[in-house]
Amino acid sequence: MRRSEHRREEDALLRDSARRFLEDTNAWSPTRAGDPQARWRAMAELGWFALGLPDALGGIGGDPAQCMVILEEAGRVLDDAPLLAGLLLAPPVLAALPLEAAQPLADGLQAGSVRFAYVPDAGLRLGEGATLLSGRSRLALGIDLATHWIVPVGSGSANGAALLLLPASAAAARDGTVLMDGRTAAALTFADLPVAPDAVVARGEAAFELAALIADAAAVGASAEALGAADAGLALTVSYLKDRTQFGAPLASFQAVQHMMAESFCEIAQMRSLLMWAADALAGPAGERARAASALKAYAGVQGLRAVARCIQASGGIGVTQEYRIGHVYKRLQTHAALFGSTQEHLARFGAAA
Amino acid sequence: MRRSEHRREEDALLRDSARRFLEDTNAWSPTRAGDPQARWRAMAELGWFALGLPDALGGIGGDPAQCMVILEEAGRVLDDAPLLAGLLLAPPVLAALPLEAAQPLADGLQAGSVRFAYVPDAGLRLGEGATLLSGRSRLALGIDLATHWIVPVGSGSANGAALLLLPASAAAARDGTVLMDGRTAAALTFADLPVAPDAVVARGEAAFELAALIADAAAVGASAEALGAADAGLALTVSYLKDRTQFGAPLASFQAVQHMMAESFCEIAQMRSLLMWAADALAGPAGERARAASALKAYAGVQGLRAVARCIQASGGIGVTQEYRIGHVYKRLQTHAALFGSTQEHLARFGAAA
Amino acid sequence: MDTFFSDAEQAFRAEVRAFIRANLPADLAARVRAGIHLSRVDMARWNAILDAKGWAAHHWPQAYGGPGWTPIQRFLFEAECADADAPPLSVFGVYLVGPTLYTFGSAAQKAAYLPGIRSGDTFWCQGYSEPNAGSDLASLKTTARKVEGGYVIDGAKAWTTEGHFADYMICLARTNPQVKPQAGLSLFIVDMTAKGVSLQPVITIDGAHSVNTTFLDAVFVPDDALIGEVDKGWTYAKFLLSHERTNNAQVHRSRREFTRLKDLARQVAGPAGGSVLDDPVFQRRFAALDVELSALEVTVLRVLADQTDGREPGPEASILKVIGSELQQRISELAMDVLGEEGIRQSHGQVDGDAGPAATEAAGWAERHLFRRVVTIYAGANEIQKTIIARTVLGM
Amino acid sequence: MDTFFSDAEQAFRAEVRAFIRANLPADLAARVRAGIHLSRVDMARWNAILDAKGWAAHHWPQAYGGPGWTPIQRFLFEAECADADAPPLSVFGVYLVGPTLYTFGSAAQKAAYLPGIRSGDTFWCQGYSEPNAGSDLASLKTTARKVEGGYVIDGAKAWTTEGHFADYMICLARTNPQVKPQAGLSLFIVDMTAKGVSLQPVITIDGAHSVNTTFLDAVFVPDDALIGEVDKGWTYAKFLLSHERTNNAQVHRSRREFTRLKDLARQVAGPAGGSVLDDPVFQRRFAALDVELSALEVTVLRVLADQTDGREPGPEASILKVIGSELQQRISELAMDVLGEEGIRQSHGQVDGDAGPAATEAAGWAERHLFRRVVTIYAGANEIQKTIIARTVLGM
Repeated sequence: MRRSEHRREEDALLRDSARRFLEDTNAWSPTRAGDPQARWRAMAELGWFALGLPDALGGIGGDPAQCMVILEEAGRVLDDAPLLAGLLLAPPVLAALPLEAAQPLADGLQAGSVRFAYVPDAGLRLGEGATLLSGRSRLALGIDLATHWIVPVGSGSANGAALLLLPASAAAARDGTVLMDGRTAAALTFADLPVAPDAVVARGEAAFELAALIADAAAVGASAEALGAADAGLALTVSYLKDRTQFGAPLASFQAVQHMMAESFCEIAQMRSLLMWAADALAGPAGERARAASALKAYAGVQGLRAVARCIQASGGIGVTQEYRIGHVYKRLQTHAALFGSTQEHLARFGAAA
Repeated sequence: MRRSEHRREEDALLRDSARRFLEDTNAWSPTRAGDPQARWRAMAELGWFALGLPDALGGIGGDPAQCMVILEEAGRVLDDAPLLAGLLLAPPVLAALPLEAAQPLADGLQAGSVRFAYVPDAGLRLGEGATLLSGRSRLALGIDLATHWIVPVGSGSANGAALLLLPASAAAARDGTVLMDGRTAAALTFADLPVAPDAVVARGEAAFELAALIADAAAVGASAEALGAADAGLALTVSYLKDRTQFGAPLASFQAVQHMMAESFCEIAQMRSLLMWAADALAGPAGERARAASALKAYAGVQGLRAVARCIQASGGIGVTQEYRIGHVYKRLQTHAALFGSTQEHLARFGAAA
Repeated sequence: MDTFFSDAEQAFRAEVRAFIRANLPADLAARVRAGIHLSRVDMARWNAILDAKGWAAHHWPQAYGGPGWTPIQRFLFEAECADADAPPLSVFGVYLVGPTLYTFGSAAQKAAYLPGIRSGDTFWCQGYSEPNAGSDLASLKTTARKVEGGYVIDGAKAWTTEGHFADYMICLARTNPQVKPQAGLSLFIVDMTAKGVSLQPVITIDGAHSVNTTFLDAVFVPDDALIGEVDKGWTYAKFLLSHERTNNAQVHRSRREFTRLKDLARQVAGPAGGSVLDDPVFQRRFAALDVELSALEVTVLRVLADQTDGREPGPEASILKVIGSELQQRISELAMDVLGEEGIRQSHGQVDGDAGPAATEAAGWAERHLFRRVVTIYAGANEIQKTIIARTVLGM
Repeated sequence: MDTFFSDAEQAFRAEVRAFIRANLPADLAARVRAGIHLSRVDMARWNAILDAKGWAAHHWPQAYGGPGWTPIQRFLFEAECADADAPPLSVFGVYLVGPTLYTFGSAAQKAAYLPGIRSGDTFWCQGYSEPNAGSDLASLKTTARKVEGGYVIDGAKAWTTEGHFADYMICLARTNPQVKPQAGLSLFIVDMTAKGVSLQPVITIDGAHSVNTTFLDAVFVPDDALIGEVDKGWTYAKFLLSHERTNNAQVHRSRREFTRLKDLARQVAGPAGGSVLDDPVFQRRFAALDVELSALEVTVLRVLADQTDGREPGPEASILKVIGSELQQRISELAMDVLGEEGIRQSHGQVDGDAGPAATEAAGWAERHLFRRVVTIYAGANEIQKTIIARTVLGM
């Protein structure tokens, strides 16, 4: 949050280069690269997956705030690449592995050949001497592209928790779907899948803590994407309002419209503040981290969504057409409001922690 | 709610005459009558207390909607006369008494010499063979002026409930206060007060039902006053905004101000709809009556208050001065939001009943 | 709200309910429950059933084939239809074009068009709004030039809902460019199969096709396609827009959706065990919404009671669109919160049987929720409605 | 928010906390907890204690007696003061007049007035707004006419908070009626005991007297009462208004009130048994408010970090007043809901001891709640702030 001048300059350079790449290659771009895997490797070549990795694994320092720059920029163009898991969640998982197991994965991550998906826990359990995995997950993003799955099990309590890293070839029934915002996702169902010992990253207290960190990081990262989307949506709307004339004057000149956009601006600025706090807190103690993550997630799910709804309203009819971008921004925020814990769950957790 | 043309004409006449009287004699009027008892008798002479009384007791038919006309008009001028109990609550209590006991009270009510106060239950109980009254009430309005107290006891359940009619000379510790809106009120504490058999209007199921009716009627009547206050407050504000020039134009010409007032208008119109439903439902079955009363009370406590807060905001600095009326309207609505069951209590009850 | 209705009205309601129960096809009701954009065939089927009973044009005068109901009876009829998940009648034909024709149309127009609207054989769309005039109807650019035996219409119309299966458009076009903007407009009936009419589908935010842009390229319409007098179209259009204001409240549909959502919340697992509706926070949100919906129901009834008794509509008529549309959005927003992850899935793995109520109903709710952003924009954006309330009701 | 602060800043915070704990008189803290309008004596006492430590003018440059703190240190100092229920420093003297004088005043003015502001010996009030110019400062009517050796000021000033115990007013008056409205204004120091100055108390909605209307009837001020250059007053005043924007957020006071309210909610009986805070609906409302307050705290810190690092303030500085004032109101609205009937009592029967926390704290909350309506109006009404955000930040 309080970044040195040096870090701020680095952030700006990173933002510029990410924005250029993403704008040139995203789904809204006419020059989009067709092959998701090739595009992913191009991202890897830009060094994005080194940002969050520790030095020991060949990364450049593990700064969540820089990962947020990427995610925010990806959100701006409504990118559908499942960046979150590789950028934010893989680093702590790899750091928890023995170096000899972690290094090849870290190398692959940075090369773009190893791609992670986060499979959120919704009552997964290990039976039979903690070797057989059963149960159903919540919706997981990026299952189609992933080579490895990050799977927290029994993460509701330290007792019996485990954090698994499974190959994407593992047997699981995929209840796949296209999400409201057009991305694909799937809930995985495991039926007594044998889990090899080396697939277990952590057990017990350590797994519980790692799963909590990952869940918080996912909530924060998803909100960073939402923030980017909302911020770009506001800019798009304001620009449209300046051009569009109704009743003999630009829409942007009407006081009611001005106030609507000012309110959305306030909400997005507050959301950015919460993101800065949460990004900072990801590296800190679990209590404040959880509070900050839940505050951000809850705010994004209510006020963030409302800020974008107001943009649709101010845009008028065009705002509700499929071809115009603001509706897609709304769908992205609505989608993120449902993923990684609902607004009410996060609000309840935030309240209970205070 | 669906009143015949004839009834509507009657209502209009009643409204005009009540408004004239109230505007001439209320606390904001320069010609205000100084003596509250004399003013009360003048109200009685206008026939107000006959409106809600049944024919059998010399009244004119027991129409709650007409009583609401009076209460709404009293609210418009922020009258501090405790009309609610005499207009709305006394009639069902008197109707539950034997005729020979009820008639003198009904006569006195209509003459202005018998004045009721409603003492809401907050854990009152009858001990020692149901003859000794103990416990503390909620805040009661009009204790200073009253000759009789309507006191529901144990009204949380039919088992052990009683409805008492006590003379105001009964021994009770009065924890009196000036309310936020300037009226006086008191919580009464009884300590083993002997209750004469003829002070018991009803017991058990009958008392429980009567207490529920009275509680609902109080919530509705208080909201009728709040509606009158809010409606007059909006009119005052709109009129001020048309006069007041800022930035070279009347405040009323600014779009943001127009929309604020339109929103308040919407809320007040919706509140009126709920009042019409609730007034109607007072004469109907207990289930719908409770639902309608709670809907109105909850709405008045949130949206009603918000409608008036917006009037203060639009008025600017003058709106927060003691000498200007809109702040007093706000205090009246805030006071009524706390009396006769809070917004959250009513909302919870409404939700549970649905 | 039962206290509001007389015994005769309650009996009427029971009769309507019995008729619907006996005559509404179950598959039609199921489709209404599942989605929002019905096909022409779906709507026509129900229209024909009602027409056979004499109830299709239920708010038209008896002289034009209406059943002669009071506004309150219409309210009850619509409430029962919504409760039973009956398809809505075509907004444009039955609600807007019919009243315009029987009020301003010629005898020949009435004879030619009203029966088809009643029976559901013909469908209509509306040609008011234009690509460059959203809520600002006075700035319309479409022109109708007088020629021998008729007019030639040129221009484009935006947001022509159901235009792709409509037979006719009721079209506002400028016949006189010399006078001030509102004065030179006329109202025409345009045959959608006429030469020069073409449509471009507009896919809306929910991914569905119910709206179009309609291009009118030198479309000839005969003289008898003009409704009423030339240059008076603005007056007729305003009449049309204000005529069915209570319809804009959509109060029956909202009540039905609210009830269904509450049922759903009873069945969906909540975050803290039990159902969503066992969560006091959700309970209170449902209650707060129910309070506002109840208020709106009474407000609609107040407006209808004025109509029944022949009084001028009170100022409360002006708030129906604003409040009604906001409540529609709040219901679907609450639905998304109730549904959680199920609400953002466009498909569900096991919808056949044991997937649970959330999975079965989720897609419909999500589509409605997205499309619902439109209700505060169309039929005069709510900001415009608020300005109208401030100016006309409050005199600001 | 601890992750935001460096170890050195955390140590500074501990030092401040220890000092306050050792030096803040308990009776003063109790009065702050109980009400809102403090007397001059109350404020001066705490001001003097801080001044003795060199901390009174904590955001002034060291050259003028400030402690040389960074903006973040000031944030922490203010947070600790609020947490401890220390009286606020005089907004006008320390926050507004001091910076104006050391930025635009003459050497003689600095020497004459700054020490008294620091020590709390002199109090100031603000003479900007006028009875007929609420948020529209450009339309001011008060005039200052040049005469031999000084100026003669005529006019009236509205909303002079603390005017009845202020020693001086900083007064904006029109010196040149020929130029466009903003250009002809000058800024003067007016001695409140000067001939021609009279006050009329304005009782506010909470029944208290903290505000006045000040009449200036041919008040003579000497030439050296002019601040900076003649006709440049508008520039100085705007500087003044924008200088302490973070102060407008009132974030420390709001956090303290929030914490106190939550403590109170733990002790007040709730409707369903247990405490108010055992009610999940209240829990969630507290949480939602806490989220927004946390966001505001970070937003303030972002603005301060920019100041610390010498960057131009970002656009987020413009939202502080709007968000901060709305949150202040929402906290006191929640307080009224927590307090129920206790909240509308102006007096309490048994405040000595066993009346419970609701009774002891209710009067203060109610007064604050009422007075709180003013915060979205003063210092530029929030509607004006939103217009400014739209125009200057969004370029609309």
